[in-house]
Amino acid sequence: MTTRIGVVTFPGSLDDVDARRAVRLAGGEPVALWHGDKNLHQVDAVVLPGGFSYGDYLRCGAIARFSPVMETVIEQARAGMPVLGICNGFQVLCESHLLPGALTRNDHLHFVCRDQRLRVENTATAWTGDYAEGEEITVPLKNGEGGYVADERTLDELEAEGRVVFRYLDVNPNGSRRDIAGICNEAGNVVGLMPHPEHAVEALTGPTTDGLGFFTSVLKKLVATS
Amino acid sequence: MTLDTVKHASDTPDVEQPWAELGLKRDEYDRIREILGRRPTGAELAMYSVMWSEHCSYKSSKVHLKQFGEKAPESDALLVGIGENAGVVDVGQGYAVTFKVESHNHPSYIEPYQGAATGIGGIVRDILAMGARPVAVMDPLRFGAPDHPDTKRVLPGVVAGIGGYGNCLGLPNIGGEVVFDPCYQGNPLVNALCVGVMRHEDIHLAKASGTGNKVVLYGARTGGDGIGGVSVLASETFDETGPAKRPAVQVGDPFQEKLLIECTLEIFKEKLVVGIQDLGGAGLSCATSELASAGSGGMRVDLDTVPLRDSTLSPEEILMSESQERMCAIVEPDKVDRFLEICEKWDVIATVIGEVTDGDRLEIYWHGEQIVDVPPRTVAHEGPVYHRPYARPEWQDALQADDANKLPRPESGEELREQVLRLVGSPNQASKAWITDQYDRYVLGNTVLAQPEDSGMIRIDEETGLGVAVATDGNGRYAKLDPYTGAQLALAESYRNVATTGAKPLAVTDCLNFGSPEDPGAMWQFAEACRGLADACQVLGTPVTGGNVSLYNQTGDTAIHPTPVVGVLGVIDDVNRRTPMAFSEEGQMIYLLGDTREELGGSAWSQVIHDHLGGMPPKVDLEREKLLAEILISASRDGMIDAAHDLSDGGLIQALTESCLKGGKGARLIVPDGLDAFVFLFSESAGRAIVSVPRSEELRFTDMCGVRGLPATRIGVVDGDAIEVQGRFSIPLTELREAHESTIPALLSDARA
Amino acid sequence: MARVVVDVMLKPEILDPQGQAVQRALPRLGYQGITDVRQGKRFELELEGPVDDAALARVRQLAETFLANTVIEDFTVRVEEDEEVTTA
Amino acid sequence: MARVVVDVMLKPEILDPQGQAVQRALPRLGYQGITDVRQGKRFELELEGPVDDAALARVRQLAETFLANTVIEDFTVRVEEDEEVTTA
Ligand SMILES: Nc1ncnc2c1ncn2[C@@H]1O[C@H](COP(=O)(O)OP(=O)(O)O)[C@@H](O)[C@H]1O
Ligand SMILES: [Mg+2]
Repeated sequence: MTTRIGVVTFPGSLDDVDARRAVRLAGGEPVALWHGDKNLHQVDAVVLPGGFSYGDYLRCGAIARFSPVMETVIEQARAGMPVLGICNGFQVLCESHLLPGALTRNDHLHFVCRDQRLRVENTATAWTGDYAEGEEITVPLKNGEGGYVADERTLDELEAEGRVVFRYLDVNPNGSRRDIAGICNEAGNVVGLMPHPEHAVEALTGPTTDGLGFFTSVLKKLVATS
Repeated sequence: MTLDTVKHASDTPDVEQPWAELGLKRDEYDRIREILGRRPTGAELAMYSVMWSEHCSYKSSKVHLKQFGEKAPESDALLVGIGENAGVVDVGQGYAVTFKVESHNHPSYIEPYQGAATGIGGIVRDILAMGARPVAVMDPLRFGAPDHPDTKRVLPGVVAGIGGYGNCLGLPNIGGEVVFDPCYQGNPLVNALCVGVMRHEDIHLAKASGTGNKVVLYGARTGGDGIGGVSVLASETFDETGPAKRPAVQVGDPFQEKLLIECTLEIFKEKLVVGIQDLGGAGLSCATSELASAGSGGMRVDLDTVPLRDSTLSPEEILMSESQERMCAIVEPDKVDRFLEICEKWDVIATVIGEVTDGDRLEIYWHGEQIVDVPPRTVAHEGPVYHRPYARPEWQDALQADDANKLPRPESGEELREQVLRLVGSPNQASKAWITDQYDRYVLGNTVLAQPEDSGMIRIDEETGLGVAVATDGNGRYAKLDPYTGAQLALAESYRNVATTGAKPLAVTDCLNFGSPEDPGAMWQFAEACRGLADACQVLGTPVTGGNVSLYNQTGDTAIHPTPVVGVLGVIDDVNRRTPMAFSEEGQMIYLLGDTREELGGSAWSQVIHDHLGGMPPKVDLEREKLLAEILISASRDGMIDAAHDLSDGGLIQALTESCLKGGKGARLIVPDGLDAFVFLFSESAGRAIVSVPRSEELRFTDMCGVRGLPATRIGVVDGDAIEVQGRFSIPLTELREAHESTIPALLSDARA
Repeated sequence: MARVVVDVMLKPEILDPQGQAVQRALPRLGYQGITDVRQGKRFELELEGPVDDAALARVRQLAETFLANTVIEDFTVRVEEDEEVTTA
Repeated sequence: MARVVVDVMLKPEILDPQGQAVQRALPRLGYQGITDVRQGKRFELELEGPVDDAALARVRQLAETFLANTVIEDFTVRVEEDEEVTTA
């Protein structure tokens, strides 16, 4: 039986198709989930993709957090289901308080799309097992509100507990505190990051194939625990 | 105020009407009266005035645009030609592609962010209305002097607007242009192109047929925005000090448009529409009259059923409103329920506002009273046609006589070196990454090539690798020197850009940005450009499938350079075979394809070093362009070249610098025999490209060129970390990069986002 | 030191997608009875000198030429007062 | 019908790049004497019923859970009053 990975489509989601493609290329079975449907259709993990859910007019992710599907996702995430939030998905996870902190307007005020080098700082999460500790990867980054902020205490805690999963290298593209590109919850099953691994799964269309590891990691993890 | 019904209009033939304020001429107003056999009602007057505006009726340009059809080359690829929302091209394997470029110049000057954003929104709906899923956008832009304070207002706003709307829609931006010239100071050009993909059987047309079929308006509510926007913004010269006819600018809602796209595609998939039209300029006036005019019968619309954002709007205003993110569909009665259901799923408001009748009139009612009763063709398709006088401007001869080949040239290697650095660091030649990094090029996961490549390339089919490439080009300086040749050069460059990446050019779209048609000189430029473009399309075998005309781009008596922007669409069987521009393998041989002549008229060198514009633009040899394209395509298909980059403004040194910087590799060059180093580096002769050839392929490649008669000169090798022209100068890549990449950020760093 | 507040709102006839997005979400969050939402910008400026007529005139000019785009936005300038209801 | 205004501003300790960008531009525009600029959001809510304590409490709750993200933002709720200085 193949492993089913759900990809939520909110109105305004943009990278849902790409996330499903990435799941498929990694060998999983992508399952499209609809924002208005609480049912997760027996998926083993969930990806909240990039985009501008509900237009992101109020704050990124603020409205999506209240969608029916998120009720179940929040519940399942607390019960240990692997959940990955990419870009807008990361924002939704923060707004849902599944992850601490918030994402704010880029310090230079522009939307930025670039190939971004990252260091993988934690390989114990559900989504990073296939990487080597300290591995440097390059994946696209594209956002207008990607500056990660949290109060000093939270930041210290994240660092102390090894919950900074990815850090920006070379340039900090959005003013994120302590160069943080992605974090996880205490259990390591919920991971959020601003860069887009699902855009780096084919040599033809991405800068690298470094992003595939996210999806192979979770598949392995799920097989191991099932 | 009493409602001006048809009956009331018949009863009160002598009421004064504000036809002049609405931009109509006396004879146009008289013609409306003649068509109707009475005076028009207020609503009818609104419709006619907006539909007969220059922007909607093409009244000044029509007679010249005709050539694109008349001279159109035979093409098996053309599925839908000029006249529809956009042309449709067969790209094989059952796929069809539609693409079109449009202008949003004047609105973008007034409100850069929203003007540019709604420009993207509008062109995307055009593509959607053809039945296609939009898959990419491009944005050819022109701004005033780079250091002018107003450029700092307009450019960041335009770029943020294009990015804000396009990124939020989830459409990759795969290319465009950024050109600075003082001639665009009060008249920036914001052109937007969209590409869409569909299966052949999904092509939809804008026509209302089938008596009893319902007219469904769906998307955003109608508000008071952009009322009269089309006639006021697009047709008249914009003058800050003029009468206080302050236009209501439209504000875009990309999220609403994203929903509209997904909703519409689902509706197409279930085959629920007979005809469909987007609402753009002239809003409901345009959509209803065009649908009815193209269809078989008439149409009845109950205007009071239109969902409003502002309940105080009058029927005339509702007809004129240019509220964004709306579409109008013709739906069979038994499919209406399902149609509305899909709209509801996507949270899109949809309302039946009327139906197709068996008559031949467009009738519009307001709370049961008839306020419009017109033959739709007279509104939509049979507007006025002008044969405006045109004449070659008096200054043209003097301009052409002011030969750029006579300008003082650099002599020493040191001087050459210094001018190279100035050229590649000049605003027009510098890297545009500061701008294009604000655009999402990855979304949808099918972008194979994007800026700064010669053309953008999108994968259409993941299994087979089928893809399309699109490039846009235009050079107002060339066109100013000679509009006929300038238009051909724009086409030639765009065509060459597509072929450089390995795709076969198939079809053309164009946006013709010119001054006032009431000025015979500007009209001559327009006529010449059309003639040039139509003639060249015939030779290259690429029909014009659609486009857009933007006139009145002038401030007072000063017009912009005539600026035909040409987009070319090409197809590639397997995107894995694409040719990128970067030199990435040391030791590969660099070949220059084509002939280099002493051609500096209109060149970047003459502009940057001498602030000069004069002489003749480079010669066009379309047969040579075809041959070059064939060679580039064959070489890509057979794996003979690893990189290619076309030569255009800035000449060889510009192209070489870009290929070297992109790949992070240097090059050693030898000036070919018989050429002067300066001409070799800076001339802008057309029909040329540089390629890098692996040593193992060199013989095969040069043989192919030899057999087919294309000059191919070995000019150097990919090597080191500098560009060295042997015996003349050497510039480290780091120095070139600094010059090339720091200019635009420095100009715009203190501008407000 | 004194605080001057500039509120910038879209003109009433201009579409306000942000406000609409908020309004559409309200029923789902269980809020009834809010018939319209508009979203705009609030600028808080700290002035060095006294907030006299001259200073306010200058702020108004700043608002008109820079903080607001008067083609689509209206603005209001006022000296900060205490709020009736405050929460943080 | 009554209007309630919710102002949402970034907490003082959070970087406000928008406000900073405005402030940086001021000297170029010829404005001196403005020592700090913060940019936030202003929501205008039209309430159907009377603006009593209960209604305000509900708006406050809305602001706290939805209009503001209290991890980074503070908010203020008040009933609209007349402004001292108005320009349009
Ligand atoms: N406004 C823009 N939007 C997107 N891409 C752009 C824009 N301006 C320039 N580009 C891209 O930058 C690259 C270089 O532009 P240009 O020098 O005009 O190319 P060329 O001379 O080959 O036509 C091209 O890939 C072009 O598509
Ligand atoms: Mg090119």
